[in-house]
Amino acid sequence: MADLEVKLGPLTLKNPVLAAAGTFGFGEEYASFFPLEKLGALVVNGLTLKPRAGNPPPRIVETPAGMLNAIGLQNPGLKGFLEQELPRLQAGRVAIIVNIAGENEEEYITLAQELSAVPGILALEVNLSCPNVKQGGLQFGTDAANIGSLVARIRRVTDLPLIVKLSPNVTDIAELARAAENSGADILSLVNTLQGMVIDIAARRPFLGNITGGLSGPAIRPVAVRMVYEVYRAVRLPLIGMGGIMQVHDALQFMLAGAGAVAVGTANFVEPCTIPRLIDDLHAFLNTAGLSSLREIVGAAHH
Amino acid sequence: MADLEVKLGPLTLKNPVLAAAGTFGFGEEYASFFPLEKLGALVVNGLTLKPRAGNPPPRIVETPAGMLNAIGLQNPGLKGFLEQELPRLQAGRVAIIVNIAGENEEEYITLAQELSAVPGILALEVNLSCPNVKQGGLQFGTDAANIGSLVARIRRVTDLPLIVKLSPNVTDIAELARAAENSGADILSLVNTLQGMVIDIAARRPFLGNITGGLSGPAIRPVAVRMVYEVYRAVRLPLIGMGGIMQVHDALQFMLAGAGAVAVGTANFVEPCTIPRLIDDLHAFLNTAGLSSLREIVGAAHH
Amino acid sequence: MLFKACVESVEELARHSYYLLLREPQLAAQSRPGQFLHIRIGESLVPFLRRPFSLAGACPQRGTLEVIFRLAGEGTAILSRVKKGAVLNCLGPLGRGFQFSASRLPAVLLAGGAGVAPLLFLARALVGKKRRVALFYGAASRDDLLPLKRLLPRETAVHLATDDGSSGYQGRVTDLFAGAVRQGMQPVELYACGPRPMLQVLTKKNEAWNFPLQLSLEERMACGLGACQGCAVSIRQGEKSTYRMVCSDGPVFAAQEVEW
Amino acid sequence: MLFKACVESVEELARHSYYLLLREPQLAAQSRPGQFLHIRIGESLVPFLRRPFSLAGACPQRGTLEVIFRLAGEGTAILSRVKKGAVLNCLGPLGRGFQFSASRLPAVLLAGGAGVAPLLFLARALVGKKRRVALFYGAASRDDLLPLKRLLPRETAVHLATDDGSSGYQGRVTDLFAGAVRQGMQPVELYACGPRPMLQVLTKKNEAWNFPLQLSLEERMACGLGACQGCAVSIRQGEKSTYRMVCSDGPVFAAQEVEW
Ligand SMILES: Cc1cc2nc3c(=O)[nH]c(=O)nc-3n(C[C@H](O)[C@H](O)[C@H](O)COP(=O)(O)OP(=O)(O)OC[C@H]3O[C@@H](n4cnc5c(N)ncnc54)[C@H](O)[C@@H]3O)c2cc1C
Ligand SMILES: Cc1cc2nc3c(=O)[nH]c(=O)nc-3n(C[C@H](O)[C@H](O)[C@H](O)COP(=O)(O)OP(=O)(O)OC[C@H]3O[C@@H](n4cnc5c(N)ncnc54)[C@H](O)[C@@H]3O)c2cc1C
Ligand SMILES: Cc1cc2nc3c(=O)[nH]c(=O)nc-3n(C[C@H](O)[C@H](O)[C@H](O)COP(=O)(O)O)c2cc1C
Ligand SMILES: Cc1cc2nc3c(=O)[nH]c(=O)nc-3n(C[C@H](O)[C@H](O)[C@H](O)COP(=O)(O)O)c2cc1C
Ligand code: FES
Ligand code: FES
Repeated sequence: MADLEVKLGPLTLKNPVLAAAGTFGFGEEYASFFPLEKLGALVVNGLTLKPRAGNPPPRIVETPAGMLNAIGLQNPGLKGFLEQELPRLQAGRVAIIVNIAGENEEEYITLAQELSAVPGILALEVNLSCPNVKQGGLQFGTDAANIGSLVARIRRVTDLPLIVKLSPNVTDIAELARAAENSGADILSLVNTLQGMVIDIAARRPFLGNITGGLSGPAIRPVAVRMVYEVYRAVRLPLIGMGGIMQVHDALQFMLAGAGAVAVGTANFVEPCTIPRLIDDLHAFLNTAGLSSLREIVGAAHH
Repeated sequence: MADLEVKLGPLTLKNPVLAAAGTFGFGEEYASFFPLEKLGALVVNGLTLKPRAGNPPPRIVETPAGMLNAIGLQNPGLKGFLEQELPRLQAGRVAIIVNIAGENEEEYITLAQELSAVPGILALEVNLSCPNVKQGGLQFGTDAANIGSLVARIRRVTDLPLIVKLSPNVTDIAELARAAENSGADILSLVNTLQGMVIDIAARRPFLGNITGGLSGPAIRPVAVRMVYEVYRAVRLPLIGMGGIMQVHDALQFMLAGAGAVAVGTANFVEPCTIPRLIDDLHAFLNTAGLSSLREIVGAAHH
Repeated sequence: MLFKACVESVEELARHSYYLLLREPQLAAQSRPGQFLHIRIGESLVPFLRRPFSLAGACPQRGTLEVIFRLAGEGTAILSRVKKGAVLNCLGPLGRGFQFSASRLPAVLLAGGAGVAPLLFLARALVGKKRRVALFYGAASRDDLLPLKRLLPRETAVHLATDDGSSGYQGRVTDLFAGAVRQGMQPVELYACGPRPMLQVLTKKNEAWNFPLQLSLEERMACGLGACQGCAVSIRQGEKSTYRMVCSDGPVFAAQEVEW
Repeated sequence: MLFKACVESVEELARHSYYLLLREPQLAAQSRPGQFLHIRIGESLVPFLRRPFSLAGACPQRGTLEVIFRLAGEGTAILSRVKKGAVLNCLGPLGRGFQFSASRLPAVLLAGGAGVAPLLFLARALVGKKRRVALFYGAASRDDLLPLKRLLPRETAVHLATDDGSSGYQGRVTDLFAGAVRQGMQPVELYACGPRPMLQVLTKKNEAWNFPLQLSLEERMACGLGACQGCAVSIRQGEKSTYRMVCSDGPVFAAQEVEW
């Protein structure tokens, strides 16, 4: 059988399929569907320093071939994560990447510092792009200078592989990607959700409690693939691609565009076994195509 | 029966449903489905000074709940339009808005100037945002200073109502909207297509001849509604909203978000009678809701 | 908890209301009143997310499950057209369902519209436990009322209310019940499911009565599993409030906890 | 040209190939060989755009239309499951179809795979005009070949080719025909429909033969009407080239005009 192991800069994954941040909880809910060690990695729920209650409901709404969410980073905070969630994940031999979000730069630094001291975490993913939090999040992620200075500061406090997650709600994602690269990021992941909204006609007001939310799912896939394609041309860093992946053909689009690995988000809600099926289908694809490794197709759409 | 007439600044339309630029040709193809005078207005195909051949095929591809197009502004040029298309449209008493795109600022100015001298044109729509043309188009539309100077120059040469069409591929659409407002735009229309791409797995390269294309249809509606909502808060100009409108409820979302009128694009391809049905359904909505005019709901989601 | 359930029958029970009988023995054996199924409607990308439906019944002996749903949009429209023999991709049984207390108080079930579904399952379970059960059931009009005879154990006392008075009491089901309380109803245990305004009114009225009251809530759901944190409801915990998930912490909550 | 056509029957004709019989008298009366229908598949947003299918036949007397399609993706899969009596929302007849010249040359029709559909309609029309007609028909394998007896007038001479040799000539249909030419075929008029590489090869070979050759092309379509300018094909006009629309200027083009 062809080997699915991938190397993304300093990070080695047993296969290139990750569970995307915020869509897989801390894994517990999916553990009854398949062994979590199957995951290339589990990117755990966006973590903040202090616990966060999240946004008022309604928090989600379906849209054509997608959904909006405005969870607002509900999470148990660093301490809660380390005490309640991490030990269970480690016992299950799950490859763990922690997605972090700060309300300000200091919080990012503290999170990175403290998580670097904890054994058994594979990498950090810096969420620069959560559109559902008032302070922090989005505005960090849309300005190249901000990204540069923040990433450089985080780089100084951690030896963990550093993944920077980019927002698609920008004019020029390649510029932001270069800023992250030049400041010491090891890997870039893209995309986060597109900002959107649905209006409740009967109530004549925005449907979501938070007014706007993040659009995910197949609807955004063409935008996400385009951004991966653009960023691949702009930087030399390995990329993790995501946005609307449901099937192996979707994942292959991202890989051909330049992603060395992919993450599955919203599809987990529709079909809890999406990830193990995708891994099997990638195997089958390599065998059918007579390829020994996915490396041969990463970025191949550029040739 | 409730009255659907709307006033958008200097522009009065018999109803608030427009055919979006580039999706209705010069009307000819749809004239056998319904009388074109029914249209609130027909925004004719993006017009350039000289004829344009457009992009190499394939030019379109379906995506989940949407499509990508990379037509590349194929059009007969100003002269061709004035000689071959306009007379027929005027004979049919169609309310005509001309969508213009230049390869550089001079071309926009020339187009605006010449079209202003032609009787029977209701307004100009300046396409700042076509992502499928190498020169001009997109880059004009993503920088506030560029928009400001271009719009100001066009303003000086035309007395026609001036509609500025904004691109959604930007970090801060409100900023661009303000630039257009401050430079003399009468109306803003939004959104144009989101830049996206599809990769052909079998061929291992981008599917479209132009590599990337513009995403339209219901998939982008949540993004478009959000942008109308944001721009409504940022400027005092009337707005024309579009992006994925198929049904009356979709149109009402845009109106509640702040659009005084709406345009229907991709839906025309799926159902050629979308626009007359939408007009009827807006009538029915007003009657059922006991409203005498749509004015009462425009922007109501902000209250 | 991912099951392929076989459609035994689909049937229009009342105007816009459908009865769906599924067979999946393992699922039937595990299901309890108040729990729900999260059903994938077709394999297409529209409708995109699964659709949650309360269990209106489950029979471990026959291996069958019952769902009763009202037409609401595209998903339920497609579901109403599935054919006998079709296979539905179901997650379930999800959620915690109703709490059965040790008390022997009579049970009163209050249902608004499609909210009657989980209460039918509950009624059968309570009758099975030899509890006295009354159902107060409201709908817009006579044509919207489900044929309860078929769906309920004989032992259940039924009290009907319609908005237009075409059947039973004219007015709200909460007012019908409040009338019964005024007329000296003895302490009971309450279980309710229905539109949000109905549950709010009931909770408010119950502040005076102070009966034990469980509510089955609805919220927009993505995963149905507790992973996405999308279906939050604000829950009072002493002085503080916290968000709980309707799918995994509910859908049944004690009325006094819920913050509207 | 927007019609609600009633499904008379759907039938699997060969592996992955379906026959769809529609009734819509007005549409049938207007349809000519080489024209196509643009069919909306369901009312959902996925599949989103209409799907174009050549007319494989139209009978003004019976008011019926025939479509033959191969499973390609979600749209054709849904279409293969429509039921007798269902109503399909069709735009048509679209496009210009084949040109009938005044010549009395024998007609040779070259079909690759699903490309046979419009040629069946054409064969009947030509036979009706008392022209001699031969069909060269290639497919991957025997199981993919349509049962032509049923679909063609008796007068048509049929020559088969399969890639695996399981039926008829082993190899490409263009090679089969080239062999016939080498063996001294008299001048004929050619009409072809099939995959792009087949049409390219044929056009190339025909540079030597110089028979009149019409090609029915496919391109991704949105409107089907000529409005969106999505289905462009590059067409030679003297020294210059220009984009023409497959939907409204075609789908049939003279081979020497087409730039690949
Ligand atoms: C725990 C739970 C149990 C339910 N049990 C029943 C039942 O037994 N019978 C019944 O008729 N209905 C029940 N509902 C409501 C049912 O889920 C919706 O009517 C259904 O999802 C509508 O789908 P649609 O595609 O037809 O409508 P659409 O309005 O087109 O659906 C669009 C989106 O909104 C969601 N949605 C719409 N209405 C509701 C709602 N009331 N609650 C939650 N999400 C909604 C859909 O799931 C979908 O994601 C229940 C809801 C929940 C949360
Ligand atoms: C003028 C014309 C006539 C045709 N006649 C026939 C016919 O008689 N029989 C037949 O089997 N097929 C015919 N085709 C091809 C047929 O349209 C496609 O097989 C069909 O659209 C596939 O839809 P799908 O949803 O199953 O596949 P998908 O691949 O899922 O479709 C995705 C998108 O691609 C488009 N698409 C896919 N394949 C083609 C194609 N080959 N040409 C154009 N668009 C395509 C679809 O329309 C849709 O927009 C014709 C195409 C054209 C342009
Ligand atoms: C419910 C939900 C919660 C999310 N939470 C986070 C988060 O906490 N941090 C983050 O970086 N991305 C978060 N995301 C974004 C996803 O990780 C992913 O980037 C995005 O959804 C696109 O992928 P998809 O279309 O496969 O879902 C969230 C997405 C969803 C749908
Ligand atoms: C095929 C096609 C061609 C288009 N051409 C133009 C154009 O020439 N000028 C322009 O301003 N917008 C053009 N657009 C954008 C539409 O006018 C509209 O802004 C966009 O498609 C979103 O609306 P919709 O989702 O209803 O299609 C085009 C869109 C499509 C699909
Ligand atoms: S629906 Fe995902 S947590 Fe409840
Ligand atoms: S499909 Fe629109 S022009 Fe041909």
